[in-house]
Amino acid sequence: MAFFRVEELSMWFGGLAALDGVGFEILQGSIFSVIGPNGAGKTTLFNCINGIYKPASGSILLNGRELTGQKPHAIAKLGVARTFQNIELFSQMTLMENLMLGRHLFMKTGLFRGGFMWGRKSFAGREEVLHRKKAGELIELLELQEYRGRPVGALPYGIQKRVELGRALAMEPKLILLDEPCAGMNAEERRDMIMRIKTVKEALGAAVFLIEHDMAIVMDISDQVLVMNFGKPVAQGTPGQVQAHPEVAAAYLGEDDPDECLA
Amino acid sequence: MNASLELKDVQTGYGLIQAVRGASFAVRRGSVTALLGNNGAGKSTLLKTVMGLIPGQPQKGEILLDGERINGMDTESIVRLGVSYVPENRAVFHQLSVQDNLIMGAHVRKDRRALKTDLERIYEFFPILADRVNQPAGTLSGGEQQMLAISRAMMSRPRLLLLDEPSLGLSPFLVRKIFHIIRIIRNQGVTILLVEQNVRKALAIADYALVMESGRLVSAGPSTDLKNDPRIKDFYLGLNIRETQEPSC
Amino acid sequence: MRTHILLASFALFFLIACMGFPAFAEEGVTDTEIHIGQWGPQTGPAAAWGSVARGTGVLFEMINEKGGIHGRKIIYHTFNDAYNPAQTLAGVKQLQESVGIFAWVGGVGTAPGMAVKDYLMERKVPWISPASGSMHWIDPPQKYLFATYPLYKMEAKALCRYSVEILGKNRIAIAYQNDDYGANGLKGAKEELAKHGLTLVAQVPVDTGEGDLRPHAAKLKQSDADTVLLWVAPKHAIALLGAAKAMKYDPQWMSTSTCSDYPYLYDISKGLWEGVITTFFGDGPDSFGPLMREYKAAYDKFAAPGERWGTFFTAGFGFAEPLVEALHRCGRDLSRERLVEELEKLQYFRGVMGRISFAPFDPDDPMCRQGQTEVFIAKCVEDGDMVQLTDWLKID
Amino acid sequence: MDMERDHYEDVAFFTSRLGVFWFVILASGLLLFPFIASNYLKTYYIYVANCIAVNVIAAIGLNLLVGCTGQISLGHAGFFAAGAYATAALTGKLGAPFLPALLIAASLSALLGFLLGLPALRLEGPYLSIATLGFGLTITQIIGKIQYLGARQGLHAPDLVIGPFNLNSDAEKYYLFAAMAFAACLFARNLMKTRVGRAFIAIRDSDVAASTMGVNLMIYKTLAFAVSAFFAGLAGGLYAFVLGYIQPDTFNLLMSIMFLAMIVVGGLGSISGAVAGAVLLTWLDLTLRNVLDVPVLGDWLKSLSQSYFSITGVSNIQYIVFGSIMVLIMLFEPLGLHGIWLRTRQYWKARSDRGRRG
Amino acid sequence: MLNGVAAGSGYALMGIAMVIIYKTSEVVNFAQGEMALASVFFTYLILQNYGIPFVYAMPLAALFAVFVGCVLEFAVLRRARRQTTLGMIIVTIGLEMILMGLVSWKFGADHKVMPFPITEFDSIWLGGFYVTTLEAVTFSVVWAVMLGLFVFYRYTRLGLIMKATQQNRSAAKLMGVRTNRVLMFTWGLSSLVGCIAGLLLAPRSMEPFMMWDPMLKGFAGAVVGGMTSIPGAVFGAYFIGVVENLFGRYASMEFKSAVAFALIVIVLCVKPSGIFSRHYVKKV
Repeated sequence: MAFFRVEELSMWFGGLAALDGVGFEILQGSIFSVIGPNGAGKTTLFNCINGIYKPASGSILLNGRELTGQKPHAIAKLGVARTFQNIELFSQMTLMENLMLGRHLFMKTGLFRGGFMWGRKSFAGREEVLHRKKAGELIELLELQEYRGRPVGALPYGIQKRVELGRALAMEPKLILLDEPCAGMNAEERRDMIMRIKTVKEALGAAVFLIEHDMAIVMDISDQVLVMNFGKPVAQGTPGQVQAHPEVAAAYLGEDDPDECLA
Repeated sequence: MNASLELKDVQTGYGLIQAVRGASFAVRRGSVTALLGNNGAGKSTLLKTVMGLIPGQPQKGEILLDGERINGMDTESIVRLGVSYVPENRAVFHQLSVQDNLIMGAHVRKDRRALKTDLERIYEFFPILADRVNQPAGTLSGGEQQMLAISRAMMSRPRLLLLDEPSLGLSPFLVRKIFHIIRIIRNQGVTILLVEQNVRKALAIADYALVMESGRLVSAGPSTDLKNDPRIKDFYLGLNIRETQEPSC
Repeated sequence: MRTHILLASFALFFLIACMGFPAFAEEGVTDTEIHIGQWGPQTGPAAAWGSVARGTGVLFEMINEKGGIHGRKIIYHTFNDAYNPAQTLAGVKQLQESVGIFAWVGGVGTAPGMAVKDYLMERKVPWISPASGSMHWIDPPQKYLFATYPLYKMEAKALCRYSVEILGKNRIAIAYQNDDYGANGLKGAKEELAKHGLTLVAQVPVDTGEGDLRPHAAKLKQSDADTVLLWVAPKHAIALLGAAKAMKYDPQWMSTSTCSDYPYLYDISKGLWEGVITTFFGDGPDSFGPLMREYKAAYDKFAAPGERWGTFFTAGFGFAEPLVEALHRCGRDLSRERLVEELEKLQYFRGVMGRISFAPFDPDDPMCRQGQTEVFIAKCVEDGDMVQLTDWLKID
Repeated sequence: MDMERDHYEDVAFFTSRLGVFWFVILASGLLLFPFIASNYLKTYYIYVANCIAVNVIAAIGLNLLVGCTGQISLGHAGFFAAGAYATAALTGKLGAPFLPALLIAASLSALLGFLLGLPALRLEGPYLSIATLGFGLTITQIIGKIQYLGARQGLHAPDLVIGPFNLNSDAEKYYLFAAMAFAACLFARNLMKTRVGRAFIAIRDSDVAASTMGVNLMIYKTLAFAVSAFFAGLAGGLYAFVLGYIQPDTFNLLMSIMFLAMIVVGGLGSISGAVAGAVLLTWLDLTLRNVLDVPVLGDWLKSLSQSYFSITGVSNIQYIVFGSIMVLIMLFEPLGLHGIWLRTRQYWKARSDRGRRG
Repeated sequence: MLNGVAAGSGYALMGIAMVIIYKTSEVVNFAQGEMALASVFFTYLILQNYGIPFVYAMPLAALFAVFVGCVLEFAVLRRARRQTTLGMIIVTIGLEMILMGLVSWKFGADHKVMPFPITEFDSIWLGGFYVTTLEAVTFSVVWAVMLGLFVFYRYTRLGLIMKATQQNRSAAKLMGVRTNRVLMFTWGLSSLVGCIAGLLLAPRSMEPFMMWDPMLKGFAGAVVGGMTSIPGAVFGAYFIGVVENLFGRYASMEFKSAVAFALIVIVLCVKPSGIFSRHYVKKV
């Protein structure tokens, strides 16, 4: 069942088409990857989905609800979480606090109940404990226990990536957008990360929407792959179908060029 | 000494990312060397490290330009030694006219008189730029900006030219044109280090090729050798080892 | 844990060890010393008035050189409050409580003074001559607060009366600073003119932080006033004069004692001040009274290099005169109650200021604590010299 | 181990017995301060403590906005003034009881903060700074025009009466002010440990990420302004009673700058830093009045002034000192006193660890 | 109206000075006024105490102004370059206090008279208004400075380099431009413009606080103009001068100063980054 649909999505940056008629569907609980060379519009696509950019035309539907035109926080409330290409963690907060922001939507403590938190029996105290427990479970799932109370800004890169994943998961999303979760990692770290993505996906039952450059990974774990170039969809299908698609090779390796060969 | 640029076990960290984990290679004088690899493999970081654009880097290793150590020098001084760099985003001065951009390119040169002839040569070469001499560079199309960036880099008459993904985001027609230009520059005797994603084009033009993965050099050699290496294609398309069709030529 | 307890007990021990039991006779007086205090802005936009406090200091040095008052030297404490009431109160409390000030003198500014008034009055600390002509000092009258600075209101009345009765002007306008100073001037001018059946033809408020006074000048010109009262700070006064001059508008300018430093104003207005009529609350610095000459000698001897001999500086002498006189009259037997008694007995005391008289304390009569009620009017002539136009005028 | 972890300890006030111990020491020190001051020091210090308490509240409030949420305000003296005037007018002119008046005044300030927060949503950097600066300048102008509030002549605050108690002396006021400042610290600390505070910091660290976490930027940014203004209003209300007399010119741009300097010197984003900064700068501000009275330095400055500068302007050294502190802190320790404290603690920890191992 | 233009001229120069710095380094320079103050008092010093003739004093003042700007950039701003916007504001406010303190320490709080050959008292009748020589000179200086800067940026090599550095500092580095020196020079240039403003304001009133008002209004004008455009800053400054004067004349003199700032809040609500700047989408 396609619970997430993008239809004819287009967006321009000063006359340059960043997205041009992109459309696809994501099935519940599946892993969907989008690949393409630099500047193909993948991150722009993410930004449109979670409301940071406003697309020029087209629609984005989550369970039949229109996402375009909504503010990011409203889209988050509908169950879309994401990570960023260049880690956007709240660097001066501890790991736990970062995850607690993921729980922001589920909490009710406001200004007064928070400011006048009086002991563990108070509303704020109870709520804090409850959600910290939930976040604690995630910490365990991601094996981050030893960094629990440390400010994330000073953690190693790979750990930060994992924290960001955890933060997105803390939102209990229906759809999770992962923008290059393995960027800048070595092969071992990548494998590790992919394993975790798989586990949490299965544990939480969310659909994963992935941007990744490591083809081996993409082809390995994706259910569906979308290839983009110049903001346009080039091909879509299972990893096998995509690999066989001639235009994909052209997008990546450059097209064959007779006069080049003569040189 | 035949190497224009030589790197010895260069390591660069970028904030928290260890982007280059030890690269050693040499770029031969007068050659075109292509640096290939996936996104995030560390190619651009490597170029930036050479240019001294990342403060405090490289952490380790040596960068030699014609045998002289240049690591730790600031970008301006490296440029003054005759290295030009065209960054990925082209970095043209958007509000300056095309001509002013080119004049800026010749900033380090002392011979102001030859400037004029150089400008003329460039316009001869790129009639498109000649048509837009007084137009702000920001209004040029992507391909034109790339041409401008490359010709601006040429204005300083460099001995070494570093090109970071010149074909990025360009249509096939423009890509072909850009590579044509690179070839001409090479023929003028300029050493070129080229970072490229367009593997076939890059291999077609390069004398030597290097492949990076996760911050390490994984293979190096004459480009003709690499061209026939099936692993390259697998690498890019995530294929398992499988029979691949060779390019038709 | 153990180290912490150790540390804490050390701290406690230290506190106990610091105990001491100071004893007081009459606060601020010993056999050889009298402690007198004053505040004044030495920094910030009001710093130009800081010379008052320095002037008082020179007077005290002069007195001390002569052997002090009945064998006691005056120990003078001043501090910079930057015209910030919070700092004024802080400094006054600090000196009062650490040094023990016998009496306070002068003190520039209404707002700083208001912040400390209640504190000093509660403690029954005499305060003589706040350096501003506000009604706040005498209304309601306070037993220990003796004001000498003529009320701004009075000065306005004197000027208005002079211009209507002597100069025969009838189109009078005022440019006033929108604070206590300006408001009092405005009030006085209105009251006086009403007596003559006149009204102000223009009232132009000037903000204290204003930098550009051309529109104000234009407004005055528009009203076609033949006399303009300047109830503003010196810098605004000269700015207005300049702007008006540029507009070829040339009424009779009149101003307050605040702007009576003729040589200075003549200088910074580049001569425009010539012809301006102002009130004076004391002899001009360059008058030839014997007392003033004595002060000048003290200035030459004690003042810091770079100090300017001007009206505010001499006002610092003048404000302290009644205090010094009363101290002399007290003799060796000095207490605050004695001081107040002696001050109340002052009748037509004349130093370099106008004549000063106080009366026994009467809660219903504000004027019992307004020492000086007279001013004279003078005109600035060439080179900033002064020509006295009237004798001392007593204004009610 | 983590299974048994009681997550409350993350937000609990005391995490160890040591904390309780030091808290008791601190609290009893604060409680005993007036006795100590009046018997062994000078009662003047109680007044200083009151000034500090006021500034602590204002600094904490400003820190919530600037340090935690990352917005700039150069107009906090405006909120401060609004609180001071509203409290003084409500108690003095309308005879309202003190505490409700204070709360109403602070809420009024908060409302102003909310209103200023609305345009501030779309502004950043220099634009926000000039807008807040303009607000601060405008509000005192407006107050100076209102006859009911004493206009430029200023306004008297009545006696401070709470129920049956008439808090006349500084020592009596001290208990109220210190309690208020303490409550303000506690409130701010709790706030920062819970949901709203986390959202503030998230906005500062990465507003894009915060919004994708479901943080409504509009609500939280204006909320930060309102909370911050509330604190400033509260502090202003107390300030009116510290002085007993308020006047519009007191609440000038310099005051806003001083608040800003306090949190910068103390450490942006840290509550203890704001407290430390407020204490240090208030004290310096009150002490540097007479720089020439400082023992050795004073004489040296005097001779320096005589030969190169002017003795009449020597008091301006306090500007130079303040300016230098601000510049040096930003250059060498952007985290301020808080940063220095963290560094020392780390150093000692490392040392004692090494000692234990060695 | 004309009064507003006259007042706006002073603001305009300060606005230009602030824009020059902001454009290049994104620093809001709260010390601008006091940098000018220092130059003005330096001029006073050499004119008054050392008796240097006016013609020689002016170039010396200009040199001093450039020197002050360069020194501040080199000694402080360069070291603080990684700061946040707030940090930079704090640094420049700190510098402002230091400079103000130094000037007041040296010269005291009294007003001074700048021996200036142009008087503010002579005026010419101009269609219903008097315009003083000083106002006329100031007005023309604003245009001369604007024109000068235009020519400088448009036709000189250094101007080109500065423009390039403003637009893209790292690209300029790649051209071999010593951007640090360019930045230093930018501060010098800005200080020079500020110094001109100060010298033209000094005949009317010269004391340590003389630059506060023009600096804030100039800053406000620059913000209205978008903070990055020199003509914008000039326009903004005149706009503020005219508005506050019209308001003072026809509505209330008491709120004359406040109205300028109230207006800015409104302008910024409508156009968050000023009238003359283009709004661009921030990239994630």
